[in-house]
Amino acid sequence: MNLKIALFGIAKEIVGQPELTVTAPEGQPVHQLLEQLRTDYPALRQLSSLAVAVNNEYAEDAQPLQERDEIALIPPVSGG
Amino acid sequence: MNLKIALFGIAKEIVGQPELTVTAPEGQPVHQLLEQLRTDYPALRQLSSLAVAVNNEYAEDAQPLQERDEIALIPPVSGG
Amino acid sequence: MIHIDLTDQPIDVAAALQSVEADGAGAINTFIGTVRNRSTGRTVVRLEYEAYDSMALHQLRKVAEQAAEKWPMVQKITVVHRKGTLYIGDVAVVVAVSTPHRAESFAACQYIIDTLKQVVTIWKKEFYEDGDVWVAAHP
Amino acid sequence: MIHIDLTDQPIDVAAALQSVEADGAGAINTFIGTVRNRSTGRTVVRLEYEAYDSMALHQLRKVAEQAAEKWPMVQKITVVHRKGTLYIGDVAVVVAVSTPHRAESFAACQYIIDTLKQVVTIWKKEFYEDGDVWVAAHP
Repeated sequence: MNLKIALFGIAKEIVGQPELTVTAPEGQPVHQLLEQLRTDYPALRQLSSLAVAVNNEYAEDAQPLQERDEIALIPPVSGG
Repeated sequence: MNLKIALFGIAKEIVGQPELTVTAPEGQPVHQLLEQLRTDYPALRQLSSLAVAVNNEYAEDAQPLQERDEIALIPPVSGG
Repeated sequence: MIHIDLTDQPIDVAAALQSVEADGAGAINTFIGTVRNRSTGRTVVRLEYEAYDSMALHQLRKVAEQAAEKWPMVQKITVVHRKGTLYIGDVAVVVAVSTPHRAESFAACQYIIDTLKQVVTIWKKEFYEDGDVWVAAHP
Repeated sequence: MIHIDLTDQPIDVAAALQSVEADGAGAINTFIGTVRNRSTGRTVVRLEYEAYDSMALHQLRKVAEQAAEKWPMVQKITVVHRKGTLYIGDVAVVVAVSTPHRAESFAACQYIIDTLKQVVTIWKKEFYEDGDVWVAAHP
């Protein structure tokens, strides 16, 4: 399946574009997507934290991803 | 000496006037003035608290009073 | 740095907020006390605040100074208290505190309103449909 | 009861305050976050806030709902966050909470701003005279 991943803040700067499409096996868990992205973009490893959001909620490491999910990479937030 | 005592809130209502003049021996301590006022106006004994202010500061029980002092009777405050 | 006022006119909340703005202050905490329609189960029609003005102003300033001493990063403090007759929704008191970081703005503002209620010589009389009471006067 | 906004226009603080007024609310606590001229020892020229809008709005509402659940006496909550380019003194965020009694207004307002800073998908880039940094990005 193809996953579209929205990118924000420093993650968008590291990847160099606001959205990324990656090919992954059906139901791939969040932690494997993160590992793949960290391998492709080693600068992501330097961040204080890196989370994945699925449909506007923070996702657990083991959560399986679906092609229809709205997925985003969440570097350390700093609102307020 | 004569002490002029400013009255506020429920103390003013109990005494029935905004200011009271009492005659007292020179250097009378605060607690004796309070006892005298409570004797003259027993309803003052019903209050949750009753303090004396001297020159805009809360006074200790033992503090001696002078004729030139600005004295006030302070029933329980309820600002804010 | 400290601005204190006791007024029989409606309180200008926006002006109070503006008065604590500072380029070094990233955090402003504000407490606004308004007249509620209920008190100890009774329907409130109006309030009257009476003040011992000179002492109230002196004590308000002391409380603000104590806050600035306890939280030295405090930039500016404004406290404005109303007196006279107030109706439901009217603003009775505004406390505004600016600090570089947010935790101190909350702590200092709460200290000021809590201490104000204990020491500042202002008395509130609540008027209900069927009577009136000097608040806190009796146990 | 809960009003949430994320805007690229200047925040109307007075409107935010008015939005939490309620006849049963004697206490309003407000936190205003503004842009400071200094950050970690450097002179700030401007900020840029970037938001993941749909998630930020969803998470802001969740945080406000959590506060209303933890402090059931809460009457109204308004949270407005700015995005885009901000300069020194500009308002970045306003949180306003009304309650019958004051302690809950402080506690709920502080909970909202503290939690907002941990979970809401908004990112701040600080621009100095000699560079820029995504705040909190690196350890």
